[in-house]
Amino acid sequence: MNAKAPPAVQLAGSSVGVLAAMKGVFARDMKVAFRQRQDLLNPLLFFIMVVTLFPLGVSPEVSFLREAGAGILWVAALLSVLLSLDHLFRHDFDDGTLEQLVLQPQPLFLLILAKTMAHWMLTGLPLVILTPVLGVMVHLDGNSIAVLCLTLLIGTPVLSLIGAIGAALTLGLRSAGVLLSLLIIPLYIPVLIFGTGTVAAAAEGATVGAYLALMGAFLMLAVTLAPFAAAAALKISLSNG
Amino acid sequence: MQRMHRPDFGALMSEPLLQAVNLQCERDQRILFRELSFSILPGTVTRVEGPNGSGKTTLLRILAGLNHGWSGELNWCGASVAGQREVFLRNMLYLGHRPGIKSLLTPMENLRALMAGRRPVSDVTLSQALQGTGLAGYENVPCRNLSAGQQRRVALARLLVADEPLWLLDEVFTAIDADGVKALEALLQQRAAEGGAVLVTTHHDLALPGMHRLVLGAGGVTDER
Amino acid sequence: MAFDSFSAFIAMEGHGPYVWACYAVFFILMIATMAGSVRSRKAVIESCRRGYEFEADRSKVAASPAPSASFTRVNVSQD
Amino acid sequence: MWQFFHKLGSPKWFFGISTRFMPWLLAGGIVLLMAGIIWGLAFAPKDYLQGNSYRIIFIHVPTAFIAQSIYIMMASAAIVTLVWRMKLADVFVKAVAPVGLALTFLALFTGAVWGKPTWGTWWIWDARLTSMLILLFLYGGVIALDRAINDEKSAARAVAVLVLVGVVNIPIIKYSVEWWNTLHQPATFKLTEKPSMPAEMWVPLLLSVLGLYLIFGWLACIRMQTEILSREQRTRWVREFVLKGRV
Repeated sequence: MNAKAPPAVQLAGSSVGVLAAMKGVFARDMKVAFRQRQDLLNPLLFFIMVVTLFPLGVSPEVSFLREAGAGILWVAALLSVLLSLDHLFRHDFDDGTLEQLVLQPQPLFLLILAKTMAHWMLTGLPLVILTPVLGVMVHLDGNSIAVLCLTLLIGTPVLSLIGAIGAALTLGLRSAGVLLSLLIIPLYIPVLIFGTGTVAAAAEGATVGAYLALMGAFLMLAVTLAPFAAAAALKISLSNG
Repeated sequence: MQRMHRPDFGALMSEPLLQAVNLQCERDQRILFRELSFSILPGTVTRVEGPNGSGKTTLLRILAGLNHGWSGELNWCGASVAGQREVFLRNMLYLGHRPGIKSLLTPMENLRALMAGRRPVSDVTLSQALQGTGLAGYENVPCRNLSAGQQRRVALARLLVADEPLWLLDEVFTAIDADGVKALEALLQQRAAEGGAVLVTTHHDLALPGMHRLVLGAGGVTDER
Repeated sequence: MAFDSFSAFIAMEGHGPYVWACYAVFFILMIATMAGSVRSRKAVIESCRRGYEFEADRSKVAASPAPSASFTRVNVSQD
Repeated sequence: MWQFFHKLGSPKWFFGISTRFMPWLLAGGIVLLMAGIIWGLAFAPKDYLQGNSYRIIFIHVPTAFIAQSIYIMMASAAIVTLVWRMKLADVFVKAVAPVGLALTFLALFTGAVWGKPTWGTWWIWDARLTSMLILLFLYGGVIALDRAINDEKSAARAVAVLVLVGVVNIPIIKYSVEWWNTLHQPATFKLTEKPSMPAEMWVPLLLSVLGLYLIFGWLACIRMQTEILSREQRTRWVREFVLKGRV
């Protein structure tokens, strides 16, 4: 070593605020998604196709479709979200962006919350927007369609949030897609039950405020707990790399 | 390559930035290293050496806090890393095999996104950094249209604006041409002169006077100074 | 005894097949699980023993350290 | 106290102590379970509503009850894994998950067979049966994830996260399934809901629950021992145990 006095270095100052960092994560995900627009359309096409299968495969009768319509749309939306979850962390994992995300000085669960929000904006929200059209195709009445859209609006973020846990757990595994579905579908059941149940209650003329409030409680629970679990899972999965 | 960020020498420090005590790591029922202790002082470049599979990458990932499944102690500025994770992460820059560059984004967007979680940097500085790594004119070309070496340079541009005192660089010389290697060597040396500490793994022969070596091997660990 | 005869016990007033099918499956699966657990414990002990014996043999043979890599080409027959 | 806790986490200590307990667990379990079952099958009075088919209760309830409590135990162990990184806790989760799966399957199977004489159909979307089916999925997921991850430590931690997420969901699932049940088929009568059960019925039921618990304890011990042996095979005490047959 040279005989000079030890050189000095200054420790880095405080980091960017949490909100700014979340915004950065969100903005990058949105930008990447819009560079690859085909990937945005895929879950939507899948959604439409699954819904189409029911009149073809079961019965095109108005009475059947009117009764089963909300359930069909909910199941189709659930499957589309499930299909898109595999990409939530995979590309980031492959190109190393995820490592850099974990090493950001902000709390990881908040960054994951930002990522999940981007995921919902890119998959869940378009599904909700498409729902009225498909609702008309399965002969739902106007009131039911409105309630269905509301339940999907509250429910799809829950799907994204819970799904993020599964996506983080199965990251980098062989046949991750199938495994992801196995892990996550049981956890989706309550949301599905309340989503379709609320529409059924509305169709019978009941007031749905209480049910929607309950779904809102699910959403709050998912927002507060799921990012923690996903962050823990992500750190574990990255530890293999 | 010219660094954009010039630290002012406010805080004078000579104690180790990072200190590892009795690190032991086991993987797939095999001990990669044990009783590994060393200190990383400010103003040094340390090269981690060892044959394939000796755990160089694993060591760097452990230091960065990415890998679990190790035992021992890691201290940052004299206190446990675990107790001050956010401070540590803010002061450490890790570049891995996979550099964290999105192929759909342009170099500029990539760099901006990578800096977004660390400190605010103006676009002018960022484009200067990209020019500094020889990417002038490519700032707004999607990275997937760039060569492997150019993509690597996008990641390296971060080093030109980084203010983190500790750099952990895993195989950063991969896919970089001879001129690039020379420039990078100069950069590391300059960083050490500024007081930063660099830990690097590479299979290239580095021509850095005063470089420290940390040798990992199947037959045990030697820490040469 | 809740039944008058053994045949009444087996028949359970027509519910016999259901009851006995449940108990049969219960016992088969429980015994299979228990036997399987015992067998896998034995298998692990056996594989450990073989591992130790293999190590003991090898440590006698290999005294000189092998080079870390030789990169000798391996001939692969191409049928 | 702390030392005891630490000792409890030592695989070697567990191996020694469990070897001593296991014969008692097995013998006690078999005696209690058989006593409960024989009593229930042959001596307990007939149910006035369901007739003799109710005798399935003496295995349906124990399997269902223990299958659920295994998941709760796994969740407690998962917390220990994540917080204290105790080796034994992840050995426990890994060892008992298949047992939980088997018992859940048995509870479902016996419930379905019981349903045939009671409801006239093999399967009814009854709230309890549906919840058990979802529990079966949860166990399946845990086992699948454990198998899919090669690295032992990562597998243990990932499984622990999954089990905890599952256990947070279980009450929500149960509640939602019950709500859904009342929405779609009001007032079917439940298999195991009795206003008051005579002692001749609940005592044998209690015996078989306790017996199956002890047998589960034995299964957990032996499966944990297997897992410990394969994980610790490079330690000296396992070597001595394998070669000389003592701990």
